[in-house]
Amino acid sequence: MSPKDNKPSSPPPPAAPPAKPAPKNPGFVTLNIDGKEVTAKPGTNLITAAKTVGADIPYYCWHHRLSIAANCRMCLVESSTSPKLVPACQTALQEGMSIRTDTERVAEVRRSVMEFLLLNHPVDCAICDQAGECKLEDYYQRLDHKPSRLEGGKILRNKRKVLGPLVVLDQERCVQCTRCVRFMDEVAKEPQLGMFARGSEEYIDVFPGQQLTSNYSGNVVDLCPVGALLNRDFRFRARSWFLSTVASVCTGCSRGCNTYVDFMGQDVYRYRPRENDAINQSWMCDQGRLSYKPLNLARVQAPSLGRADDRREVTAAEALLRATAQLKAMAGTAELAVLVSPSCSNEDLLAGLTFAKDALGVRHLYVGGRPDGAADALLMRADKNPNRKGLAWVSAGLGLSLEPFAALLKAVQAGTVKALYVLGAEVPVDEAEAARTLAQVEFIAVQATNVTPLTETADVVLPTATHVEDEGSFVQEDGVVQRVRRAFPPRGSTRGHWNWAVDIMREFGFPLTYESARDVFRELSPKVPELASFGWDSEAPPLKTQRGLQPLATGADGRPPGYREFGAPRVRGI
Amino acid sequence: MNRTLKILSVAILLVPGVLFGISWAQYRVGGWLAESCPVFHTQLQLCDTGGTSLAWVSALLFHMLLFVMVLATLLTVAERKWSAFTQDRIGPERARIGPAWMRKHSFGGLPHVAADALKMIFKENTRPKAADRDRILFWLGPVLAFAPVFALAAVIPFGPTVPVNGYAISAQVANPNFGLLYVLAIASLAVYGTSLAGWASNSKFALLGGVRAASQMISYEVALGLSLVGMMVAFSTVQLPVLIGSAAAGTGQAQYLWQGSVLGLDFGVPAWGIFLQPLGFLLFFTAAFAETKRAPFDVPEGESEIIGYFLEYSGMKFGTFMISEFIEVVVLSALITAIFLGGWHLGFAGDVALAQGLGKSHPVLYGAFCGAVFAMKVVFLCWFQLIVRWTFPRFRYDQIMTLGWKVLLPLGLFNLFASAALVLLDPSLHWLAVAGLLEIAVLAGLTLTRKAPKSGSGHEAAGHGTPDVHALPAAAASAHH
Amino acid sequence: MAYYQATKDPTTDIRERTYVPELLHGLAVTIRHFMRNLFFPRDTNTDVLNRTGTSQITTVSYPEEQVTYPPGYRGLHRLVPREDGKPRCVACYLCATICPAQCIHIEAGEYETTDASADSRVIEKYPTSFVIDELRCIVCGLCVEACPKDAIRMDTGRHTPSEYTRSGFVWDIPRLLEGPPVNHPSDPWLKRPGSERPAHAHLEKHARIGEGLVPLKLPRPAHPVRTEVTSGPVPVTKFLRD
Amino acid sequence: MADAKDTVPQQAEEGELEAHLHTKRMLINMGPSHPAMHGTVRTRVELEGETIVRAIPEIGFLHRGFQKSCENVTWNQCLPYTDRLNYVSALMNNFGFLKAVEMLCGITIPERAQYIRVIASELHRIHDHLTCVGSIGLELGGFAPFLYAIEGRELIMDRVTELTGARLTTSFGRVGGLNRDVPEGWAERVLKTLDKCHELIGEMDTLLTANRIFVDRMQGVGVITTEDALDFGFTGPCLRACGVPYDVRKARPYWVYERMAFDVPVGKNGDNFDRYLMRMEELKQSEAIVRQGLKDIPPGPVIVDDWRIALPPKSEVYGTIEGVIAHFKLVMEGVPVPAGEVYDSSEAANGELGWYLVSDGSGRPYKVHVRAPGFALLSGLPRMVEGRMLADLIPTFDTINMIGGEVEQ
Amino acid sequence: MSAFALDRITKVLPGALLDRPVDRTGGHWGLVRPDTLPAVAQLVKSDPELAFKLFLSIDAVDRLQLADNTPRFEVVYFAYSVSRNEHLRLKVRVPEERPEVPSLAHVYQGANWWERFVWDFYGIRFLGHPDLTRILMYEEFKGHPLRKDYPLRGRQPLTPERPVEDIFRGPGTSGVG
Repeated sequence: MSPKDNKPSSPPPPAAPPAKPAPKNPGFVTLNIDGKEVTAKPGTNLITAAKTVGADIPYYCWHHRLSIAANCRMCLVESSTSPKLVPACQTALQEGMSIRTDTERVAEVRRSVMEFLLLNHPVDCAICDQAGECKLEDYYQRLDHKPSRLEGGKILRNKRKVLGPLVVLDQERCVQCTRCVRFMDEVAKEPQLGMFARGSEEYIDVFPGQQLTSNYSGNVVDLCPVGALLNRDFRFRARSWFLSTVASVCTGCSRGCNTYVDFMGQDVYRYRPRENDAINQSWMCDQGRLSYKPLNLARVQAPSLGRADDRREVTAAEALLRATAQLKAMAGTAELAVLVSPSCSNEDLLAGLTFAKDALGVRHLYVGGRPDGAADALLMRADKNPNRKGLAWVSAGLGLSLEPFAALLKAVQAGTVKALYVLGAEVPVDEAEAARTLAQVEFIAVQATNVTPLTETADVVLPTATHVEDEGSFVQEDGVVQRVRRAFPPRGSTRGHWNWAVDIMREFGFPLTYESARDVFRELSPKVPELASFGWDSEAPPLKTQRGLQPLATGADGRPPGYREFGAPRVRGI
Repeated sequence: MNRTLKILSVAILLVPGVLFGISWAQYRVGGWLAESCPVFHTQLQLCDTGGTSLAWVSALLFHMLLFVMVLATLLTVAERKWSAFTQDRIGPERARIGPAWMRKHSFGGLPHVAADALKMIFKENTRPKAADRDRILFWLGPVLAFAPVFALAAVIPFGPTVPVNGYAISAQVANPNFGLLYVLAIASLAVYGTSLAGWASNSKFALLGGVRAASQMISYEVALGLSLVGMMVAFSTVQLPVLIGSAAAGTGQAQYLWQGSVLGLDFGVPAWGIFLQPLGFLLFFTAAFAETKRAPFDVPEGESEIIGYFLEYSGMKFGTFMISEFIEVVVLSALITAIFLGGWHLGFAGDVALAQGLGKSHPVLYGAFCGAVFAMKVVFLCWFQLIVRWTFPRFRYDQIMTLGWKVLLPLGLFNLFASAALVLLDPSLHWLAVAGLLEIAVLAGLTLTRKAPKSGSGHEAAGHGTPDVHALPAAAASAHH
Repeated sequence: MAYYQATKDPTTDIRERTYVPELLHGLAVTIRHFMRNLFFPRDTNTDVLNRTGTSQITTVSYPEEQVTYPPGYRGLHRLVPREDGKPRCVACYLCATICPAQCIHIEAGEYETTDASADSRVIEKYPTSFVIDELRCIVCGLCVEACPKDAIRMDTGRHTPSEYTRSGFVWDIPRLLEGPPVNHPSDPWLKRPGSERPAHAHLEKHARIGEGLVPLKLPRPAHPVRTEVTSGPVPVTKFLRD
Repeated sequence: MADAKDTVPQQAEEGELEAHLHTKRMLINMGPSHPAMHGTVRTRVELEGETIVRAIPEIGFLHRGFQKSCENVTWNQCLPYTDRLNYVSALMNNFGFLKAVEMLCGITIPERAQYIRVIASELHRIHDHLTCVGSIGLELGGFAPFLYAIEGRELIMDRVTELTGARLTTSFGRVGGLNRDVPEGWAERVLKTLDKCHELIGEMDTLLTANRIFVDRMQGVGVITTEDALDFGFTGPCLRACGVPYDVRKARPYWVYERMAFDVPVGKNGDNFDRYLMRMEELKQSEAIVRQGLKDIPPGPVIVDDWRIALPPKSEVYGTIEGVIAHFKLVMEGVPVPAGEVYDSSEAANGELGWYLVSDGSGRPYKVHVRAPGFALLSGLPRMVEGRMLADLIPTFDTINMIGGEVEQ
Repeated sequence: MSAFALDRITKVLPGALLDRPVDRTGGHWGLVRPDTLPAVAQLVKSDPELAFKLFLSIDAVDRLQLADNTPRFEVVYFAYSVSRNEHLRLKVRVPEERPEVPSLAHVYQGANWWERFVWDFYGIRFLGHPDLTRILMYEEFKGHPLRKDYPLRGRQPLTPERPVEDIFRGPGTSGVG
């Protein structure tokens, strides 16, 4: 495609510095990488530029969001501007320069660097959680794959240094890339990590007397290209190559950080931040990182009827019948109230609020949702509900007004509310207390993902799928609509909020044909102007998101590879 | 060597001894019966119907029930054990009985007889639902398969007729003057059993088996009968005792065609059927095999094709089919012995002298000795039939028909006419014997000269660089440069 | 010419056409076998190939006589213990990964830092549960090959014993752990302070099952193909890398 | 209504009477559980008397999703699946598959490995042919030849056990060579085994080849013309029995077959007897190959010395990080076979065993197509038996030596 | 893989070959226009210089997950010429919406079963096939299992499964582990 006008005939170009040529493309730098012409903006990193022509330059210490250290020496390439090899991460692009990444010399250097890096690396793949996503493994197999020439022992260091609540360090595995140190200095702005000692005795550690307590400490685990820094929460719970990955967003707060959900079977094992320049760059907070746990634990798995001791599990049809009978009796009256949580996805809200408006005939909604919490300047937001904006949009679009939760409590205490339909059981006040108050309501139907005091007092509990169990979309605090992907089929007999709402509407006699969240969005979003333009399909993250290994596709039964007959693996230690 | 000695001693001492004992007991009991119930007895007459006295009961007991039945039962195990030996296996040896010291030994698998019998008897006796309509016929199948075969043994003389306590006691249940015709008549009844079984099972595979059995058995009746006519012509009789003859009197097969004497013992070529009628013998042997429905004529079973007419039977009903097959083996061995192998005669080494000496002085001992000889021949033939069964593959249905109608029948007719002509030419049977011996010589010659193995032995024969291109089909040869 | 005409028509021969002579030849074969096997005692050597004697019976009367499997036979799994009696397994899941039948289930655990034995044990990871469903196992031996710690072997020379229930075929650590303890000089727990450092990490010998010792692997020139000049057959010796 | 009720049985009786006058074809099911149906094949046979009017083989009872399974495991993990294609000659399936993968990778395996593959393949060819010839004997009622064949087969199995560690499902060989070398003293034992097999084959020859009954059953039965055989895709002994000289070992020699002095028998008539003779001859040829191979086998490595393809030696895995990384990458991700596709075939016991592999560059196959020789053979079965007798179905079925595992994948 | 045959096809039936690439291992193959497939097959079989009489097999590739995946299906034909000692690999590409290929069952008898196989596993219809029924899967089976979008563990209990009482479902369910 691109014209190859100045194809270098031999790898080392003439060393004589040519006169600075005029830019070929004004405003851009034009250079030659591996014989292919590359046009890049000035200031582009050479590694990024090389990637555009398929030259994959290996690196450890470089990270596009951190300052350049150029200490791993992995990215050395041949440059026409220098007789020696230059580190690609640190080399500024120059007009007309010629870069070779594929020569024998480069390969030899890479091999030597790999050999150096592995000199003191312990024989640890078997116990190291990083195995499978480790850059040492990737690059060794790609660039070196030669036997060891080391004779004698390796330098021994601290194998298990607990740095903080979330991070543990194995100093032997460290390759001294200092990404973690730079991250703590530059991004988290809490310099808790440092390099100590010199030469081959050099090691990473927290500063004396400190702990790695930053709320962004989990990111150093992601940053670590090897298995030195590991997540204590995830440690030893699963091998990375067994985990399937799906793109999603964090529902821990209204920031809506983009994530990868790593799951096996019907269990989520961890969140990892997903690159999004506008929202979370490459990071996420520890709190959000751990917010996957409710997806696994204390889930409402089956529909049930009756309060307290009378509670019994029933079939979905039975629960639907009961809810329909009770709600139908009060539909359209002021005695019927609807509590909706801003944690629900747009599709849930669209279907649920349509149900509330059309079938139940309510005009205003009470807003529940999680209470506010801590916030910081980087990513964490005080509003812990991922879709408050979406709720505002949808309710406005459907012509429903929103009332605070306190108003509901007041109304209940006043006795004007006789029946309550709850879409998402999170409440912004003390849950037990709220449940005690709400218990005065004669009939409560709750759609909930997790067991809460409110579900304990409800007459009808409809188990609901979480955002990783269904497709959907959320509106982040700045009004960005973001799609989530379904990771695995819903647990037990859970269904999406929208699914329950649609089912009840059918019981009410509405001829609905929605079969999926996609249908719901397509049919109902035109009513909401902000959502109407959202490309539900086109804006979805790609299905194949896993870097490195692609685990086996999970079957229709949701069981993962390696565990075919053992059922879903139990998640331990949460 | 230990094992060799053990087996030889069993074969030389135990088996003949037991057979001798059975025969001896039969004569003794027969004599006692005749003596105690003289009412039924008419007069002492050798070579006459033995049925005139109650002695036939003794023959029934000892020869049919004891010898034939027990031998057939033992053959069920022998078949497995002997086939195992031909195939480099151990064979059945797991059934053990008795106290600890006995349990160390397998007794050649003999306890399996008991184990099998128990199994057959106590196994569930199933009947397919489809066979409900014809349950009587279904039940009748095994009975009709068993009874005629067993009844055949009635006319077989298991020993000479000897005087005991003044009564002529024969080792034969009955000696009707229609003799062999009885065999042919009754043997053809057995076909009803198999075809009934095949039909009443209401199963396609069984039906195929039944039909195959019916046509096969009916076809081979002809050859079976025809192959015997030569012997009947030669000895002008259809009665088996007469056919066997008497060594003392020099009649029947006991006579010498050419006589000689070594060390005072007479040797020579006896007038055995196999020498006079080798072709008849082969025909009869083949046809008899077909009658027993055993490999290579086991088309009605064909366990790899259609499983057989008894497919739907279980328990003792199946056991009856099985045992009747072995009884057939025994009875046909006995018939061959009587007709072609000189019956109870040794045929050499003082046979005549023995008959004239011992036969006069201790007739019962002589009779028992002859009985043992007869039984040994039967046992040998049983063994031979079993070996044949485990060596050959089976014919196809139409090949059996072809063999029966297009080979055996013409050969039988030819044999009959040729034999009759030779007998007419020379009633002393010498010419007939010469023809027979010639036939044997030709056969032996063919067998002993083996064709040199053709090119087959692969590499050497195919030869490096000596291609046989012309032998390849034109297309193939041109396809390969 | 590499092809030759091999078809033949035996029926052109008179012996063949008259049935009997060739049938008698066949009978001769079976009768020979019969007589040899009847009259001569059986050699009870379970290595059938090395039996001597005239009898040709090749049956091995199991269970009284049992064939000993050759070295390298893939039998029942075992977990190899180390010197402190714990399995060598560090729960790396490689066996579970490579198992085509997916019959291995592992759960990993971590030794507590407070555990006294943890001081010298740098491998802080161990299998809290290691289960093999022997009914699922297809005995392909890939797990043995995949183990980077020499922790699972199939050299027991036995088969999975029979059981009455399916769950009986599920072998867990107490049942799997057997055999003498094995240590390799490079084992991490041998490299810690307080334990002797291996003089040379490469000198350790490990026998891949059935293969013998794998020699030291060092940078070396390309292997010259040795040619033996001998008229007799060259014995198939072990793989020698010079 | 009443009238109709009364007349019905009468009609039925008449019908029954009439029925004696008409004949109708009998449909019988041979299989799926039938002593002579290898594997679990069912053949629906329409009979007119004993003559087969139509025979329809129905397969699928043994289908295990071979291709789907292979697409979801790494290349080396496919090996146990290939064992179970033709479980009578598993090694040839192992090696055939590996050969195709190696071709896709563009690697040549060490010479010693090539020799061992040839030796082991030919051993299993003997194994396969013995089974086939023996079972022909068995199903024609001759039990002795079958057991002689089994005796030889058993000895070969013992040798295979010593070589691979398993009797039947060998899972032997890895991409790039073999997972282990031959054990000490194996060659002598193989030679001894061959001697014994030779003797047993001679006895089978006496019992079967010269036996008129056997010849009558086989000659002129199950005939297929050369054109039909090619059309149906017959390969191996069945095609050569029709007179077509095609053997992959000769047509496109692989491994060290070129150095072996052996010839390939070709027949003429395309009937059961020729197919049987082809196998008997090939037994002798294979024996010659094994003997030569054992004589000429050079010392050396048995697997390529490339850690991207072959697992590192265990001492490297236990002791060095380089070894353990290579080990992990290979086990976790499989051999990274470059993207592309290949059709490659080898001569298995029953004919051309073809593999059409598509790789998308990952460690797992994208597509594994196996061209099992038995599939074509079985599809041609009706042509060979229709118009013949029921009893002919059995030897014909035997001589094509269809193995359920490979046909039904 | 026969380049000669591809040349011949191009010469005799111009337009029949859409493409004739060489794969990485040096194998030539031809991409045939679906409607000309029977003519091409007839040609390679009956042409005396080609004589691809030995019909090997047919299979299909679902290219859904490959980089180049339109049209989605690719039917691959293999034949061999004894006289030329060459294999021939022909492909036909068909889209997902109309997976139809003319049948070769009347050209090569062996194609009959293989086409049934491809229909069974990929759902590609062969027009003019005498009896296009499933061959390995059972008649009631829904879907085509070798398509890439058919789940690996998709179960089809179209006939009720017999419950097995003591089947082992993993540690924790039967007192083990």
